[in-house]
Amino acid sequence: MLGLNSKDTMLLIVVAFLALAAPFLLNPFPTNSSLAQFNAGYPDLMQRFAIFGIFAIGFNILFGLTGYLSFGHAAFLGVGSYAAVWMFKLLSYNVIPAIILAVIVAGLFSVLIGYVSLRRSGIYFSILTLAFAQMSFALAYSVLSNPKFNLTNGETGLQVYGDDPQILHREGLPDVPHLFGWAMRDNFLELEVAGWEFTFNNGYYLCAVILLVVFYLAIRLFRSPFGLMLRAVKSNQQRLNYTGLNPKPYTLAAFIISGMYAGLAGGLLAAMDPLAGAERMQWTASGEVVLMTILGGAGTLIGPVLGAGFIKYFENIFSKINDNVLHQWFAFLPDGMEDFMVFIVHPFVGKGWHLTLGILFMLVVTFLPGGLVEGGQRIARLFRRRGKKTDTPDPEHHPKETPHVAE
Amino acid sequence: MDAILLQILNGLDKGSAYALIALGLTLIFGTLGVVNFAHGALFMLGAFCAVTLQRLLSLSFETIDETKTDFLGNPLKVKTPYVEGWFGPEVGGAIIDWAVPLSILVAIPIMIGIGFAMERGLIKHFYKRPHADQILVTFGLAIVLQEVIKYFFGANPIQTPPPDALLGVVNLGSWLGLDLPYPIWRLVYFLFAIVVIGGVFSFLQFTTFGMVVRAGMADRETVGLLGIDIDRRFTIMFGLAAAVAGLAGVMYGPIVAPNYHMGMDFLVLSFVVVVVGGMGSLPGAVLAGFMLGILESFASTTWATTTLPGINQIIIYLVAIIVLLTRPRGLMGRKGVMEE
Amino acid sequence: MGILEVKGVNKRFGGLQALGDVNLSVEENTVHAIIGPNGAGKSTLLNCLVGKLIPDTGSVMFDGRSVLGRTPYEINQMGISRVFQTPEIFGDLTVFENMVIPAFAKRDGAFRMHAFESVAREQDIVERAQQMLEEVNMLDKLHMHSASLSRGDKRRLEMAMCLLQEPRLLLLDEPTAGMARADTNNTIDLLKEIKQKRDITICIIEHDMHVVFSLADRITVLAQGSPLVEDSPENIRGNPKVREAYLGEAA
Amino acid sequence: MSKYNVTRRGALKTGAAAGAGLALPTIFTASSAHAFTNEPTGSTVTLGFNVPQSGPYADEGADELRAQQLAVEHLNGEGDGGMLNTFSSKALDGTGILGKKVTFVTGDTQTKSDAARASAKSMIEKDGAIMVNGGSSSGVAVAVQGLCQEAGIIFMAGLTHANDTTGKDRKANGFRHFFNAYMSGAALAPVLANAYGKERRAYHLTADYNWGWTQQESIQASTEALGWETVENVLTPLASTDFSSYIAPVLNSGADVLVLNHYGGNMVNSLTNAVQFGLRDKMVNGKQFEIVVPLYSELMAAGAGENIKGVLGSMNWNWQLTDEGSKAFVKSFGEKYGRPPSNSAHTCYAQVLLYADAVARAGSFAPCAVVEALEGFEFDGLGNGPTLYRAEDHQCFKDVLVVKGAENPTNEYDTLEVVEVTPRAQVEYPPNHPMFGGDEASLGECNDGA
Repeated sequence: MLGLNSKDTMLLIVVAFLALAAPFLLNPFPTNSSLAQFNAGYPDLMQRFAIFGIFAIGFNILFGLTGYLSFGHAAFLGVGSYAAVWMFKLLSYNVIPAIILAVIVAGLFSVLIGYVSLRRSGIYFSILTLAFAQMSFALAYSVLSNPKFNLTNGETGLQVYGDDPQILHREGLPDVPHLFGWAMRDNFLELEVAGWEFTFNNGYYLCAVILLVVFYLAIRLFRSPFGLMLRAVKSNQQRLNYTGLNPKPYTLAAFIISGMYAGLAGGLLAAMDPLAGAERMQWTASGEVVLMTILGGAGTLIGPVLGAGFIKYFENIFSKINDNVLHQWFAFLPDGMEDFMVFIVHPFVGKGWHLTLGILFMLVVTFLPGGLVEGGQRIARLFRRRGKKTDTPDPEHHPKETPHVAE
Repeated sequence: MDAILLQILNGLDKGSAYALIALGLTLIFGTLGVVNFAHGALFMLGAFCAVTLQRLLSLSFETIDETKTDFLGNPLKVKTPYVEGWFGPEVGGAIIDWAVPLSILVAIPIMIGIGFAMERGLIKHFYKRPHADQILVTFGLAIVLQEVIKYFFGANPIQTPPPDALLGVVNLGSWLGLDLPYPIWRLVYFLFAIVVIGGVFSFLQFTTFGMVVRAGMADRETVGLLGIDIDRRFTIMFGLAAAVAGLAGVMYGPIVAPNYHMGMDFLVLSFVVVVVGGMGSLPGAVLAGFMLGILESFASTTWATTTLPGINQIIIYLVAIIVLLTRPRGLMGRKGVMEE
Repeated sequence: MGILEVKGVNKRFGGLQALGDVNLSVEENTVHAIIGPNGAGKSTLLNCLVGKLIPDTGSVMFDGRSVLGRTPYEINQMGISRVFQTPEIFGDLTVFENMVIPAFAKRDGAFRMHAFESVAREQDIVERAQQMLEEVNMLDKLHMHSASLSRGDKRRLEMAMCLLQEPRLLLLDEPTAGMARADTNNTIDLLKEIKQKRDITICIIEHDMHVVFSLADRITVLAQGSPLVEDSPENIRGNPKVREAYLGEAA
Repeated sequence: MSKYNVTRRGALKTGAAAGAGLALPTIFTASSAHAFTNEPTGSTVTLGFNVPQSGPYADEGADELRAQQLAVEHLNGEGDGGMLNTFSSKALDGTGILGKKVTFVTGDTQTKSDAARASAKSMIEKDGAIMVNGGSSSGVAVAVQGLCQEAGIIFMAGLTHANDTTGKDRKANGFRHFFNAYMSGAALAPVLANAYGKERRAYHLTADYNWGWTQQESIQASTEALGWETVENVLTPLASTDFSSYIAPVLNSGADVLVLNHYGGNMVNSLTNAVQFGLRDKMVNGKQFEIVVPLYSELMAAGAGENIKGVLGSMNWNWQLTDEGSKAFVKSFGEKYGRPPSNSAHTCYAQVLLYADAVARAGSFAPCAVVEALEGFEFDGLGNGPTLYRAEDHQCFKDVLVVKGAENPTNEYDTLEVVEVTPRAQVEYPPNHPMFGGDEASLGECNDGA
């Protein structure tokens, strides 16, 4: 289907199901239960899952396939956001021109940075990208927001003001980002079933559809000759050179494509919430997408999306668990035990969410070298083995597992 | 003239910290081939060795002073450090006063111990893993370490003042007819850094241990074939790198008040320093550290910032880009290290 | 006029004269061996032919066109393929994928942005790869991870990758180095078979005299960076100068 | 205006309680209207406390959280009631707000606009928060204020000192209890002129971002009005830790006052560096060299330690104030947490009370009703004396404290001492002041959301 083999089609269908049914799947707990804290099915977080999924998929096209570790990808995300908000300010709140310009501007920016940075490889490349991104961040935060030439609005973040031109804005259109009048922040459906409630948000579904499109494009790219060349770049540049292929344009193209993915993510962030802050370009943000990709499984198709979801979930859900919530959870215990349990769990939640995240990074990378995807594969294998115990492995039809290659 | 010299001095100080951290970082790269994102955290731990010692020395017993009241109107509890109780206010006070320099003695064994534990307990398992995995695991460790420190010490910066005797300013230029007032502690820090750097270099240059390690940096497999227990030596090397970073942190406390995220603040910069110096090159790391420190100082002058607004924010990265584009492996890098 | 003409090539590394006034002419459709003791400059010469090194002076002409100043991939696209001393293959990829890459390079040139096609659907490429693998008897290993192949299979794979491009000149850098006798003989047979099936010029750098004398039509002896003699195998075998300089100790 | 539909927790709770057996789905679409966003219809009402819990201001956030928790207790009639007893408005009776028990959710702003908005959104969308309170930076305050305006809930900023929050970025749904950079300048300048004379040459080091600029602009304007001269203004990167290369040029600049427009760790380090360079022992132009820190906080004072002795600055509130409100709050806070509250804790506490009181007076949780109740509201008894929430820009006007680092601290919390309480009249300014966006700045319409 759609030019994919049956395995990839299955993967795409699974991802489409997960994305489209997310409002149900992410709200597994009844709203009044004490576990409702773990529900993630509200618009903002679902949007973030999809957007950072896109960001990580794009990053993985560069890092997972070619092995070039960019430490400055957040710059493209930030540039995309700024471009989108500028479109809101100048044209109108319609998200289509904003997203398109975000992709284009991020693409141009990545041509520039990629062309220079790709003259070096290995850690030298990483530091070059880092340097460019940090420069962009520092300038956006301060110099580019001076009153005379305010391109970024600095610390406050670029936003739309009442006196902005918005030349295409018409009466009757919403005063928030919208898709031809379909406001991003609105919910087209809210469902209450017994104790559960589910929210279907316009913005999220736009993100989800775009996620599916770019995920599909990523599958095609992975299976294409171009994708093969990128993997060849990672595997052995010397051989590639002596096979008559020029690695430079391949890596540059990969860099630009992943920069455009990042710009798309940045544009969508602005489309969901029309404010672009400079922190989006800081090295910690670049580091975050690296962590998402490695955590999920670099070089796999679905891994980066999982990694993005994992980190955003922690950031948004675990950071909100405070002592009050803990006391509610452990209320069933005798008083002393309750306090003791709260005391034990307290350092790992709420303001300690970073600690839990750090520990999980270490555990995952130590015990699951292929990231979360490998974890999934192991579980799947476990089930398969249980299912048919008498099956003798056939070496001919079960070639050696190849980690770090598209699954 | 005075202003320029003063900025060079400032740069040397900043450069000392960069150089010390970068030195350990590049040692770990060179010997173990590991990208250690937790190295900034080691610097931070060093600074908190000083904080902890200062707190331990100031541990106090309370006596109630009925004549004064605290903020709630209750009788004031007056705290007297045990040290002062034992040794008398003068000697005790002096001991507390010298907490930071004294911390060096404490920090060396602690940091070496932490280095050993890190290498044996974690890093060892990642020698054969891709650099990406090393980054993830050491980054995770860095987060854990800083969160633990935050849990016990809070997020607010903590003053670790230098001893009174080393407080104040010395005029370096008086014998040159120049006016160069410079804080004594900063001079101490610079000299201290020189001593540590000199120590590390002579250790590697003049001991058999150092020779084996240098050979190991050049070609790990060959040395392995000679039947030398290079792994154990690498463990010791890791401990040494941790100690150097820790010492840099201990002595830095009086210059910049320690806080739990100071490691992350230095992490990225020290990576830039290492790469500009050239991967796996010890002299390169030191040279780049001082060079970037001085350039950063100059970029902060009013003259520079009015000519090129924002130059002080980006100078280090700009220099890094220029160096890497003109010298592919940094100032003194060796071929083939970390290029894949 | 040979297909490969090397004239007056010099290359210095600091104080070391690696190549001194090398002249070499390789005739089309022959097997030309370059032999010489260690440090004679064989590998340096080879690197000058494929664009990895640029000679200080002199010219290297392939098929009437200069290769100097061109990058390795350009030279490859001109029709020169190289087999390395230790097999250089794409270790992370399967045998099939390894074979497909040169097929694309042959068909599409040094770069093409074919990001939306599917490898599996490029019928001609897939067939070409399978055909070549069959020729080297590796079709059964099609889906194996190439890093897990035996050394001999890696060598065969690399050879197959080069041949798939139908190069006009194949450069072999000690193809039997470190091989057992039986494997060496297999390689000789393989190369003979290759030579029989197609019009190809082979230039081989070799230590093993058995290989050289089984295959070569012409032999150039290199010593201390300069060609000592160039002649037919029979004459080389009998040449006292060569015996003295090189074979003397070896034989 | 925008339609911002969020699930109605209250509706759900009663629905679930009444008919758990009825599994018929209830469907709302964008057209189904509620009175306003997150209208509380159950027995509880949820407030959102959005403070930095990670990053450099985590300790300040923790203190804000303590104060807010305390405020919730007092609203629900637990504890000693704190400032409820001294508050001039008596609409609150310790039974929650409008009879609904007050609950709260917390979030981490990370002192980043993005993270703060994400956290606030989750409070609004997931937890059904009716208002968001707290925060520790102006960038975050402006970002979250904009969000709450669009979402149709009330925002009360925590520690935000930049003029823009109630200046060019003012919003109808947002209020600020904290003072601002202009007020700092207006309160500080006369004290400075008094203490150090009218002929002074000032050298400014300014954090290179929005707050730093407005702070510097305000101080420069108010000191120059009194005859001071500004020698130089140098912008320092926010990420700086070692300020030596910015301090060194001060030595030979001919300036005799150094103004540090820095906050948090920046200020701790720049002040420490300045003291190390011996600036405070220097004589320039025949005068003692002085350092000024326009904005103080207790945590900065603690972080800077001995270095702040005698250094002048300004503050919104201090626990050493002796009015009844302050005393009640310090007692209540101190007994619960064993430490005196910080001035940002005081702000957050007061805002929770003021919000609750406004709801009670309006008789409705509807944001526009609350806005109306708060606009032009005059009260006393929450510290700082008689206070006004100005209708035109939602800025709070009250007395401003000029403080200096304590010379002889008697205990670890006694880091700052109050030098002068500047009367409110002296720090007032017209709502269309050029530093506050001029005539163009507008609150816009209040937004009820849904």
